[in-house]
Amino acid sequence: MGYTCPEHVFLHADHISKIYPGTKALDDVSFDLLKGKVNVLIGENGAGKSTLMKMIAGIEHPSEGKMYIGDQEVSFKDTTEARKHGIGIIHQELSLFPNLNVYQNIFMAREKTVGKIKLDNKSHVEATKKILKRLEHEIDPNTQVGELRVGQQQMIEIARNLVADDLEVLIMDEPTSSLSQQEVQVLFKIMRELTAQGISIVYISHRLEEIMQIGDHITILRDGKYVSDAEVKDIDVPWIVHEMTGGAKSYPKRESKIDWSKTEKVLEVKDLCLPKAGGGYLVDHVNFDLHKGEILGIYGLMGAGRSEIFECLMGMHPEHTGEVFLEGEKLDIKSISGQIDKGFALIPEDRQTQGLVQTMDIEKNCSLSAMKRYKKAGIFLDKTKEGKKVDEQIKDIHIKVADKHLPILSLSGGNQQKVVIGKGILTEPKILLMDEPSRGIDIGAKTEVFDIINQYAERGLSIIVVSSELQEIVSIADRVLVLSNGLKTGEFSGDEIQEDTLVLASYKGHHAQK
Amino acid sequence: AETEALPGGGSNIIYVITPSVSNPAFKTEADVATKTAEDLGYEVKAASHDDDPTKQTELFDSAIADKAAAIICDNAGADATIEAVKKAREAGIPTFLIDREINEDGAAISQIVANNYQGAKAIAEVWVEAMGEEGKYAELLGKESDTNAGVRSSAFHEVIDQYPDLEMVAQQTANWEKTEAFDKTEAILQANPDLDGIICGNDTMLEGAAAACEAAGLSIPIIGVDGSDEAAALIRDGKATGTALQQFALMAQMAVEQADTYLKDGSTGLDEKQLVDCVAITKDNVANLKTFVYTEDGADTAGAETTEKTTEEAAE
Amino acid sequence: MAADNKKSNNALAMTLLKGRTFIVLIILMIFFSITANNFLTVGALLTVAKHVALYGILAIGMTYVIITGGIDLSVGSVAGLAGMIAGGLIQEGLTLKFAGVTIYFSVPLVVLITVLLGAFIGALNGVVITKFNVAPFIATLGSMYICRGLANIRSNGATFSDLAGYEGLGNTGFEVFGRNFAGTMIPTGVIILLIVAVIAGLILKKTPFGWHVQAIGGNERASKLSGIKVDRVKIWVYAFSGLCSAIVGIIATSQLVSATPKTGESWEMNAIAASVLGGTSMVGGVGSIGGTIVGAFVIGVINDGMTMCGVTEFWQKIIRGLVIIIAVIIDQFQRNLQAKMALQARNENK
Amino acid sequence: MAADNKKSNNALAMTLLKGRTFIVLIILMIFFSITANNFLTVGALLTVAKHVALYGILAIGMTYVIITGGIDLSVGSVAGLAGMIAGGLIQEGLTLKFAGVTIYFSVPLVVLITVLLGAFIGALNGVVITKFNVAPFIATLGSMYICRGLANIRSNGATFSDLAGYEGLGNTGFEVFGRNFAGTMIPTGVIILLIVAVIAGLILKKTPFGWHVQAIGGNERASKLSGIKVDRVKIWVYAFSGLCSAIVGIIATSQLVSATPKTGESWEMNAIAASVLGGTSMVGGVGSIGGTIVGAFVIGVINDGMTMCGVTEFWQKIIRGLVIIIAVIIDQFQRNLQAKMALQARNENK
Ligand SMILES: Nc1ncnc2c1ncn2[C@@H]1O[C@H](COP(=O)(O)OP(=O)(O)OP(=O)(O)O)[C@@H](O)[C@H]1O
Ligand SMILES: Nc1ncnc2c1ncn2[C@@H]1O[C@H](COP(=O)(O)OP(=O)(O)OP(=O)(O)O)[C@@H](O)[C@H]1O
Ligand SMILES: O[C@@H]1[C@H](O)[C@H](O)CO[C@H]1O
Ligand SMILES: [Mg+2]
Ligand SMILES: [Mg+2]
Repeated sequence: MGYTCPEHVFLHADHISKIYPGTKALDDVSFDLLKGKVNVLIGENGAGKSTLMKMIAGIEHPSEGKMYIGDQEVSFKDTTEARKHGIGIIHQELSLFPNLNVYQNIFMAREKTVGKIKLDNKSHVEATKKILKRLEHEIDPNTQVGELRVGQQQMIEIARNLVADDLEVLIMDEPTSSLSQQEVQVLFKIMRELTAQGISIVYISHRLEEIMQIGDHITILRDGKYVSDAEVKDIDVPWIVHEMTGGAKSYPKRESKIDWSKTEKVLEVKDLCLPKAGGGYLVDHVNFDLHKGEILGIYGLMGAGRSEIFECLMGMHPEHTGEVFLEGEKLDIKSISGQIDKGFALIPEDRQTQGLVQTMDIEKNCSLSAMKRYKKAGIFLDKTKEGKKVDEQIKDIHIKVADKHLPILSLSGGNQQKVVIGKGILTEPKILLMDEPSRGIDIGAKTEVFDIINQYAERGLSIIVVSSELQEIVSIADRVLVLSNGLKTGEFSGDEIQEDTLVLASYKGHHAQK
Repeated sequence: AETEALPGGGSNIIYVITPSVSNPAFKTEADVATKTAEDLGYEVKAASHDDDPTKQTELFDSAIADKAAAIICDNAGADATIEAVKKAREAGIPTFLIDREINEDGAAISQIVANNYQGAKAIAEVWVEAMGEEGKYAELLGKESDTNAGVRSSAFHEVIDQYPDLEMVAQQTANWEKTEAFDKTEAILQANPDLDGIICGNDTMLEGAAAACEAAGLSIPIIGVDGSDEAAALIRDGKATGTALQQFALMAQMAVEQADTYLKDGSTGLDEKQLVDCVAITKDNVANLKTFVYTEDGADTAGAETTEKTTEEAAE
Repeated sequence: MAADNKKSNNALAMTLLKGRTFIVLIILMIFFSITANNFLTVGALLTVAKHVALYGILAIGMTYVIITGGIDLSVGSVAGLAGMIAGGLIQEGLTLKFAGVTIYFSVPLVVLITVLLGAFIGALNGVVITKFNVAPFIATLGSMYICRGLANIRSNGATFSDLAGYEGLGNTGFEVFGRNFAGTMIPTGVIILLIVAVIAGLILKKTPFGWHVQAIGGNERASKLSGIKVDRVKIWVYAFSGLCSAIVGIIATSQLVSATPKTGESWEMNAIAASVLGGTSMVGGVGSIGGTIVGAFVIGVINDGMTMCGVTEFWQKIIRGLVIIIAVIIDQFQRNLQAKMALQARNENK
Repeated sequence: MAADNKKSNNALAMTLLKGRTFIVLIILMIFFSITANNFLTVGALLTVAKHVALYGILAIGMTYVIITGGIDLSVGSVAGLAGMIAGGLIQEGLTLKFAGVTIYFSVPLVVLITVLLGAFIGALNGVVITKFNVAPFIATLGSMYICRGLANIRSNGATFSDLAGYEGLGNTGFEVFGRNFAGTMIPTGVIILLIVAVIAGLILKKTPFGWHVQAIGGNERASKLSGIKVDRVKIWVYAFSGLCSAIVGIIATSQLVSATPKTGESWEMNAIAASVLGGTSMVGGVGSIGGTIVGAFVIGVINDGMTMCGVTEFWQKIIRGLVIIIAVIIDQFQRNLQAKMALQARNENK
């Protein structure tokens, strides 16, 4: 009682707090979910956005506070109960069943049955076809989901929520992180349709340009607390950044006045090809080079083949063709460990699944790649040397650790990322390959990571950075390579590096192929 | 034998089904049965049930499906075998049991069993003497499901319990297994460092117990039952006191011969239950023992030991 | 042209690979019908089927468990315990000490009690696994020991013999489960196998519950987020495995018309092998009842066929080991090929 | 204040939980020293140690395997096969038919050949698992059958007895591995256990190889990307497990001074149980040799203690099952607490 719901609010979260062991993820946050609007939720990593949405979707339960739909207090035991109120959620991490087919995924846990028991697959298939058509992704409903591209999978994830006929609220937690530009536009079109039908949307994204395009109302969280909210039409990007960070933060443009043509060429890649199973190329005759101390950016859309270039260089695809020269010498690329020995290091794209060993402590995560260099008596690990090297590295890249023997998961995301970078640098590489080094970390940590990149470049390390974020790549790189559909569609340096030219180039590959 | 004689399944195959041949007794049994049958012109299929009654039933099923002429079996359980034998009977296949009996009369054609009672008593007497009629001892029992285990144990005690100064301080099942007997004996020796003797239900357990005693530097009277070459070697070396020879070779041979007679004549002309006497083996006569065959002064007299009794008599 | 050719080659290879266990089965049958005289007779095949029934039924429960990403090592022991419970109830009835009475149940009741008990033990496994977060391997290893111990303690290691029941007590007829089905040549066990298989197969592919089972094995976290009651589904699955085990215990005991505590020792491995031969993936999410039945038949044909052509138990072991490993290696090839073909299809659609 | 208190409470709970297996061991020892005569004597404890040596050594290899996220069901069979190989070499030598000669090896050579063969079989397991992508459970289940079959075929099921060797052939002395160490009361098996444990423990925690083993279990993909040769490390680990199994086969055979093909049947489960009791996590990445040894002692004390106080093997089974399950449940509590404390630390760092 005591709460009267205004007409334009569908759901009201009232003074919500959420305490995890050792963390206050949400601290006394109130939130109005506006009816028929795109409600944008913004904040740095760990600000509590997902946590707040999990309360509303019935995945987590508030430690304190209440929720109201209309004037009625509600509390959801699980997702099923939230769904009864018409609340659906697209999770931040893909949550699909790779072993099952498209229509099974879409109707999982909301099956249609005949006689309560028997599945009605006929209507499953029909409804699936309809919804996929609407999403402009006409995938055969019988395809196994594990065989789809990430972008297609994301579409399935979205479709799952659209089949509910009683949808009232759709929560979208970073739905575009793996969609291409066109796909994002389709999604936006559908969002407009939904809001027109009176359905309310919560939209979470770190891509600020998108928010300006699609959002109606914006709410900003910081450190689990409410900061401010506004109508999108009244604000601009700098304002958002300011509110998010609590101060003005942005990354400065890298300025270096080196004449790269005069510096030593460290790496040369000629006609690099990686054939696709069943024809075509993932990497299509790509040529580029890299100079000492240079930062080369690679820009492209999801699935352009950027990671594959790194994978080829790291020896993960011995079947690739083309030639790679390191300091003038032709390489015979066979294995990852071989490439590390030759002076390559990779900072992989996904920290949790590819970067860290969660069962080991900070020190060991940091020294893992270089460990075999720290030996005494032939086989034993030289702990003193290891400790010294790790300490140096921690200091060098400002990893905030109380004790390097704590579990790696006791670090915040940004510091975990720095450990992964430290691990690469400890192998004393000549060339550092960084795949989305700032993915999933907040602006503060991002700035620090870019500082590290700059510093090491100054010291003569040659770096290739893959990023999907235009601003980032524009400000960090001396030269930018654009890939599209496996083809190199542009190379820019100095003042040519402009957001619009990059975007333009990133679509070219699709036209080049028939 | 009032019922009509079983004709056999129609083929010329004899199935020889035994426990795992990792016990040399069963190996001898299987080998002799196979050899005898082949000499008589039969085709032989030998299989092991590993003391699993279900597996044994499956082997009987296979024999039936294979239209076996007869089945020779050292079985996997006095109760759990009855149904399988009956089923073979329904299919017209006669079964000849050796070594272990079943708790049913009239199902099998012959049950050729060692006179466990007599043998165990005989060797127990030897052991009591070696013990000097006094001291603490332990007993290792065979498988619960095997009648032999019970008969031997009660025969042992019938003799031993007459001597009040013989005190049993531990009794454990070792399932006819060597390794188990070894581990259990070692543990028992620890609990009872002053142990004076061990009685075992068979020779594989005797081997395990003797190995444990030897490892502990102990030389005490140990007896078993079976008469394996391994036990014989231990007796010869003074590491074991004695064993009761069960004439496995003879029993296997008898079973096959009776099967042959039965298939030809419609009757064995003998009682179903036949007891083959055991021979107490000690250091004195161990030289006459080889692969479960006991020969006196080189002459094969083993067959002469056979007596035929009914179980009722034996159980007295 | 060349591409087309390659594609249809792939498709042929695919068909062959998908039916690989079935093909192996056929080859084995042909092989044994040549090497063993009486193998290809109705009687012999029904015998094989009868033997297959035992671990086939275990394997059905196991398939469900493995699909959820688990494993159930306790099935053999639960079968053994179930046999002892059923045997004990028939022979000794249930003695209520405090009331000073002994109750004898009719055979259908005995079966019901036993089967429910099996399901209950399975459910306990499920609870330990889901609520206490114990790895399935360990939880069921533990209950494997416990159930085997209990089976022995029930009779102090002895056998309950002659389970014919007593007319006067109204509990005769227990042996029907081990015999042929009334008036036919078909063993009752085979009929039970068929019934269990059909029901389990339908549930797995045609009901929401079955979907949920597959979903959990595919992605447990996503299942939870989709609103599937993961713990509850798993507990049901382990209960079903326990139920299957109890059924097997009853059939095995009925075949012997006596209950021994040894029944079912190491059968879990046969059940797992049958499942895996039938294409169930150890990582979960993938498997079918039909496949499992074919897998069980492969093992059954190997066992009985080899016995009938006089191969020793030792060689049987070796061949079984080889068949298992090779089958799974082929499985891997199939999955790779399948993925490759899917990619191809995708590219053509582009 | 309150927070501090809670924290030190947590720390205390943590210490108790970490030492849980050890605490269980102490409790068991106290229990048996009361219920069983002479249990707490040097002799009895050395006997326990001697029995523990066998599955302790198996469990050391198993611990490595489980840490990489795998499992090795073949250890018992490999031990059995190794025993038969060693026994056969001593008793019958190696007959080269084509050359018409029979070679007899000295005992050290016999041991060397056997141990290398064990390692080779293990390596084969590793190859099937890594190169053919077969689940460890299935690959080693297959080789479990194959090795058991081979062990039996080596002697056609029979036992190689009296492995004392022949003076004339220069192959006497095989029984030393089963006896006490020259001039001491300490069984040689225990000394071998200690040596293997110390070496394995050092390698696991003090060498890059050991850390690579742990990393693979923690996150295989990340390990690969960090330049660890995952396949090669795994093959070594399975080879090590095979080597441990062969050592156990030799000791067991030497103890009995005879080799039987049954040796090692179902020992794999004891080895797994010991590992898990010692805190090795079935999902990989976590485990220690010290813990495993304590775990092996818990099982050993349960077995021998119960025998010494006259408890039947049936109750031993039940208690073993309960101990395994409960130990792992406590394990979960510990891990949760640990995770909680890590999060707490993360927050304080903020
Ligand atoms: N299950 C959990 N246990 C403990 N702490 C948690 C848990 N889930 C989230 N947290 C913590 O709660 C805080 C808020 O997390 P949340 O996922 O809501 O952030 P977010 O704003 O969605 O960030 P991102 O942009 O990275 O998705 C973080 O500090 C996080 O570490
Ligand atoms: N393992 C795989 N099997 C088949 N196709 C794959 C595989 N991995 C990637 N692809 C496909 O290869 C293409 C290039 O993918 P890649 O991950 O290299 O893109 P990217 O430019 O690195 O994008 P991202 O921003 O996601 O890292 C895409 O079409 C993708 O679907
Ligand atoms: O009679 C036999 C032998 O004694 C054997 O050693 C074990 O099984 C018994 O039935
Ligand atoms: Mg989030
Ligand atoms: Mg990528």
